[in-house]
Amino acid sequence: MIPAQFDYQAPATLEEAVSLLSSDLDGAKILAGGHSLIPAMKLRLAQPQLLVDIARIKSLAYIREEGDKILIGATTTHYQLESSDLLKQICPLLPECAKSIGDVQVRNKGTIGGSIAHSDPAGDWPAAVLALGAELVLVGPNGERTERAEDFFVDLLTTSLLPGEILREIRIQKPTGKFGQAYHKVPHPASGFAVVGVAVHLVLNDDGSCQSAAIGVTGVGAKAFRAQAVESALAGTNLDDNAIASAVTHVCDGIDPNTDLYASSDYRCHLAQVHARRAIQAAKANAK
Amino acid sequence: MTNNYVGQRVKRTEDPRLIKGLAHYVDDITLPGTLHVSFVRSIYAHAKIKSIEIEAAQTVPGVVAVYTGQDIAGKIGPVPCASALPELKVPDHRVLAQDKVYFVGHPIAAVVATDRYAARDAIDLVMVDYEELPVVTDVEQAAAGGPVIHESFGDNIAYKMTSGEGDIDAAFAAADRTVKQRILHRRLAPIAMEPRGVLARYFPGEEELTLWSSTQIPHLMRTQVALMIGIPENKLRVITPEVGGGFGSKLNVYGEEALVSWISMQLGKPVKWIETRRENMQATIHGRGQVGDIEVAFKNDGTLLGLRYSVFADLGAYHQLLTPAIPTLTGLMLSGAYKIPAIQMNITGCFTNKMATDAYRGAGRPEATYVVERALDLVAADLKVDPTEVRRKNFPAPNEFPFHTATGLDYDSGDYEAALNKAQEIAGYAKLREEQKKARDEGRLVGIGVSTYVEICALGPSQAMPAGGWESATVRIEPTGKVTVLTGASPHGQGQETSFAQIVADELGVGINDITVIHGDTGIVQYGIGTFGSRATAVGGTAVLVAVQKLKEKAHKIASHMLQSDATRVSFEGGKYSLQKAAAAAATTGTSDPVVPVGEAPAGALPEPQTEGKTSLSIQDIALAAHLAKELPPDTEPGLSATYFFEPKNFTFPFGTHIAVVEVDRETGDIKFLRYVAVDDCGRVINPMLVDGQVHGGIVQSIGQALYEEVVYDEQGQLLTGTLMDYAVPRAKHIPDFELDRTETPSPVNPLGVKGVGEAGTIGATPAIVNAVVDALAPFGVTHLDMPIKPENVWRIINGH
Amino acid sequence: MKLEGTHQLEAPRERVYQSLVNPEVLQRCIPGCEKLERTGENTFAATIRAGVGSIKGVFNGTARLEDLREPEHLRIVVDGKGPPGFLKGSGDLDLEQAEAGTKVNYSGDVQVGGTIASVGQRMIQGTAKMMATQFFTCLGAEAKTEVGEPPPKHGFFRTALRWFSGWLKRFFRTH
Amino acid sequence: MKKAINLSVNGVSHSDEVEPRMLLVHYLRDVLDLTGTHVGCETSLCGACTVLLDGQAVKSCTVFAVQADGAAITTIEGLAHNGELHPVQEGFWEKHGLQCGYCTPGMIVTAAQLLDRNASPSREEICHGLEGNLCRCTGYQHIIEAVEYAAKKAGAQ
Repeated sequence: MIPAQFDYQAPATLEEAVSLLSSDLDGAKILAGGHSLIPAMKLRLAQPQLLVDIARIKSLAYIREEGDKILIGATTTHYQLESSDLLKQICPLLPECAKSIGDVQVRNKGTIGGSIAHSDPAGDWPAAVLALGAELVLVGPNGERTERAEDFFVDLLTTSLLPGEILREIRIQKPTGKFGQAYHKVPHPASGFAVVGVAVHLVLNDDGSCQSAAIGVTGVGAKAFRAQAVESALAGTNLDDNAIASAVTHVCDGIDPNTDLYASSDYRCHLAQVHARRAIQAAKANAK
Repeated sequence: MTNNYVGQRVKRTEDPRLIKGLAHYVDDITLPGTLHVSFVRSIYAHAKIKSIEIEAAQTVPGVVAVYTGQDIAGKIGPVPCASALPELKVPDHRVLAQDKVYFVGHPIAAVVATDRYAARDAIDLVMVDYEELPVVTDVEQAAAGGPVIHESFGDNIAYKMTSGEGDIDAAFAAADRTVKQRILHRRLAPIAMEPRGVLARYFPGEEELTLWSSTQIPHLMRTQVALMIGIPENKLRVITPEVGGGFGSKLNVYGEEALVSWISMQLGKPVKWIETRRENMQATIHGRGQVGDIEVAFKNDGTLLGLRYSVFADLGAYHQLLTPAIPTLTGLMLSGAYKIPAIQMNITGCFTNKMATDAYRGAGRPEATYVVERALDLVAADLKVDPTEVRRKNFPAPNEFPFHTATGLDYDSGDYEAALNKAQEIAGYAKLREEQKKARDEGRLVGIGVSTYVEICALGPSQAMPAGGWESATVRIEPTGKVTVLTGASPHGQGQETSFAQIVADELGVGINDITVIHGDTGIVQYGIGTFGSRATAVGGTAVLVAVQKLKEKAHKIASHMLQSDATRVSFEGGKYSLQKAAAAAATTGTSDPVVPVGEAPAGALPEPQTEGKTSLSIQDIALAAHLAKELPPDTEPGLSATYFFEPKNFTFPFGTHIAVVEVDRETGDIKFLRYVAVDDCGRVINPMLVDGQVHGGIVQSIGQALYEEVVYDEQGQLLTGTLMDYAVPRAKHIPDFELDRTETPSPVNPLGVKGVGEAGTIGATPAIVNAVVDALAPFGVTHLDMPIKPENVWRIINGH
Repeated sequence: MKLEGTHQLEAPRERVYQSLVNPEVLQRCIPGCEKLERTGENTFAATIRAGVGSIKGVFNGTARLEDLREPEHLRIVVDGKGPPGFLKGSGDLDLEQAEAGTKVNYSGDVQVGGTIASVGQRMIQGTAKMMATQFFTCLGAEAKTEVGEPPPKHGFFRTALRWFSGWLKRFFRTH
Repeated sequence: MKKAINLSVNGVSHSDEVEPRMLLVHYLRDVLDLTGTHVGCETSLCGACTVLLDGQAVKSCTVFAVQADGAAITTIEGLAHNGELHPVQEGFWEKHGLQCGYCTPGMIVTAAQLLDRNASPSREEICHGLEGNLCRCTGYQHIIEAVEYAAKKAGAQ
């Protein structure tokens, strides 16, 4: 219940935060909403020496349109995303995913950047940002770089963030044309984490056939991943029930599914197939 | 007696402080200079302690002391077990591990510091060197001769017991048919939302110790802790402030309570320990933990002939207060709601390298009801009849009560069929069955589960209890007319501050807000037994009722004297003693308002009661007169107070019918409630709102047990469900909209006619839910599923894995 | 918890075997190994800072090599304890000559206790798998190095293995 | 190592020096003696410690006091106004939404925010909104009815 001692800094700017983080590459951690880090600290499984609180950098919390992009600041809370009228209009997958995270208290405090940077294998955001082909803007001592979400999630709790780097922004190509989205999740009855979570972004041709599909899956493997075999199996089909049912059989291709007390690997994979199918059907139904 | 309050939905008097956040639980009490304790606990399930290094911990700023098993050896007595069973093996379990640890969470050292942060820091620096020993976690392996946990016993079998009446072998020999099923009752964690907590303050001058503890049994705790630490019982005061739920987990005396008290005596300072949730999962008792075979012998027409249940009880590594007794309660209730001529229960109680099991809401009876109600469904399936039919066939009729069972009990009163009929009516049972058939034709998996339970409450006659089965009450009217009720029952959320006040208010004809119910303080309340076993109202409430009636007898005498009348000509109504009409006509009328109206207390001396020319006197007038003692009848003691210790002659036996309707998702195995109907009969109802609350809460704990909850240890005795991240307690989204109703069959056992309802939900609901899921999966040939029924298990069945 | 797997290493079996019994290589390749000192012929005292992401803890304990049958088999037995609990396990490694190098089949049993066992349920297996992968990836790189060459820099740690912060620190200091 | 914080709790300003690791719930309870906010787990799952931080329900066991520097906190003790119960408090009393009372402060604070955001929630919305709060006594039914009562009551005002 009680964390080990640490020092705390709340820089006013991102530059300051980067420099504080670089001052102790081993011991410093970024604190945003704290809803992944603080529980681990209370169990003393994480004992950082220094917390750099970026939640006070006001310019890091935003949701806005810029050109053909949607820009989301890293410290934007789940609730801000859940309740964003703009997003409900232009990219409803984000609010839908946000709504399924934890509980209202967690959503009020937890941030999208924190969740993505933590890369929990059962976190919800990784599935959504993968399905949306997001780009992640990372700031470090040597400046800024951009990483595709697909390259960002490396392994269990492991990302491509380099020491000293901070996730600053999530950039999403504004969906255009006829598209449909959905996020389906099986929450763990105790923790609320995704036993399986499937985020779907479909782009349809005028005739309703599938132009492209992007599917992010969380909870199943060591990290969230794109179900590419499903995506390619869907592309070009008319998205009828058979096409979807046959495509989703590939959802675990190349994945060694997790096992825990709640779900064995084969059941988990089965759930991923069922919920992938349901999410694709929902996305199709949502398409406009 | 007028019924202004009893039977009404009276809002709780305890609520204002609770909803404003102004109530005090143990951790809300802070005394100046309070020291905080943090425990070093074993990370091994079975190991010898080779050495403990405490030096580094002692250097942490703020650390005052570190105690290990050596420091308390010979100074604090063993953790008590109150269960007296023949030839029971009782391990010598000390408050800190002596030379070895035998479960994960076993306390090894206590660090005392000036604040909780320092205490927590220091425990990381206590280095324990262990030598691992072989571990046994499976109860059947433990029985069969796995590694021996307590060497001096030679094996892991704590006791064996056989109980029941009737010729069981003859019953099976005479049967047309039999069914048999192996049934698991997994371990559950009670999870009171407030973990345990203790604050102890020793007064060296007075040689007195005050112990604030979150417990269900303040007086029993005082007796036991006094014995453990060697303080005279009357120098130890146990105060139970608000208790944030117990469910049996606080019906116990734990090592921490004695140790923290002892530390306070050593250091002469207030000492506090508040359990963390992880400690609560590891080292607060678990419930259930049985595996056994149920066998039923019956005739082709469904008549039950005999029932045998042979069970291995997983007691854990040592005994807490009632550990070995819990499975024996299972044996008591194996007759369920049915006439079964022969019953046999065989228990093998075994030690395992896990935390002790003990009373968790229902305490042994849910296991009984579950196996009986599952067995009745197996019988119905075997005979291919509706599950309600075989139940109806075997109910004792209302005129057969008191009904003697082959488990040796005498059920007090009941009309089991009435409850079943009512529940079926509310549920629209026949129509439900039709809808189910239609759903099945459409490929949907809908199941209907019925449970017609009986439970044993109001524990109980002292003959049947290890430490007294009575309850005490004092009712006192203060000089200002306020009514004080002292009860030995120590409610913790059940609402007896309100329901006891309802009883007293009606008896005395006063407003409920003029009554204060005091409980949970051994310095104020005469000895009491506590709140558990659905006993507080049936036993404690009866004590209150009889005490107030005794008080009224005395008041009547005083009133008659003051009204200068023969007692037979004075009657009591609406809070007033009045001369009966004929007598009253002869006298002039006077005011009979309370002497000291609420909120208008006069400064200075109390007013003298004015009786001159009055034809009636309020109970408050009498109280004041009794206090001033100037106008009392001869040989009357001053004061207006009465105490009663109620010893029930029997248990009470509430019953009811629960019907669950579920639908199973064919693809994922998810289980969804479509309906939930419960008709409970808990005898006479004091406050229907409180009764509904008890039933709701009980059913939801059943939903937890049936579908989600399970304490899991791995083969090495590591607790895998160590937090609420992995141990799933039901949330609001997991529950159906409950449809409750009641029948009301008063109990003849107590004058209130109440039976008890604290555990009904956890007892009646679990089999209804499981029966419903089994019914939903009947098309797959399923006749039994063990709890918790997780979606994966269902999916495997549907998919033939 | 059972752990099983196969890793394909691009190095001759003999070299893989030699790397496996070389404490310097082991120290570099055991994820989070900060210290590995020989205390007997085939026993070592080890300090391992194990974990993933921000979740980590220090374990002190021993490592032992057993059942050495060069070049085809050995068993590694580890036992460590620290504030987050304990971990112990043993793994049998079978080395097979394969076309492109060596195929290592491993099969072991890992036990964890204490906090990590009671709160880490959903991640323990993933962590173990990840650490095994990391170990064998490193071992492959080590075994490929010619005798006399400096040890490989494990540049891929920048991404795949950056969670091993003690290692990272050294990495960044030496570059 | 201690940090200075300034914050307002239930309308009262406080300035203190705290260790960075001090949890907000411990600051409220141990420093300010506002013990209505409870601790029921250590993994941010039970919601007993819920308070409003700048109007938003948060679990005060998963917020460091230093993070609340400059914030306005409302705890259960600050929910009633001028001695008048908040409609949710009233609902819990009327509908028997509590038994042992331990989860109640967190439950009430969460429900208060729920009604702030959605004046007339459906049963499903109430259950979703209370997902972060565990109660082991009531079985939730009366809690849901309490929130419905409060919604109706607040709507009528």
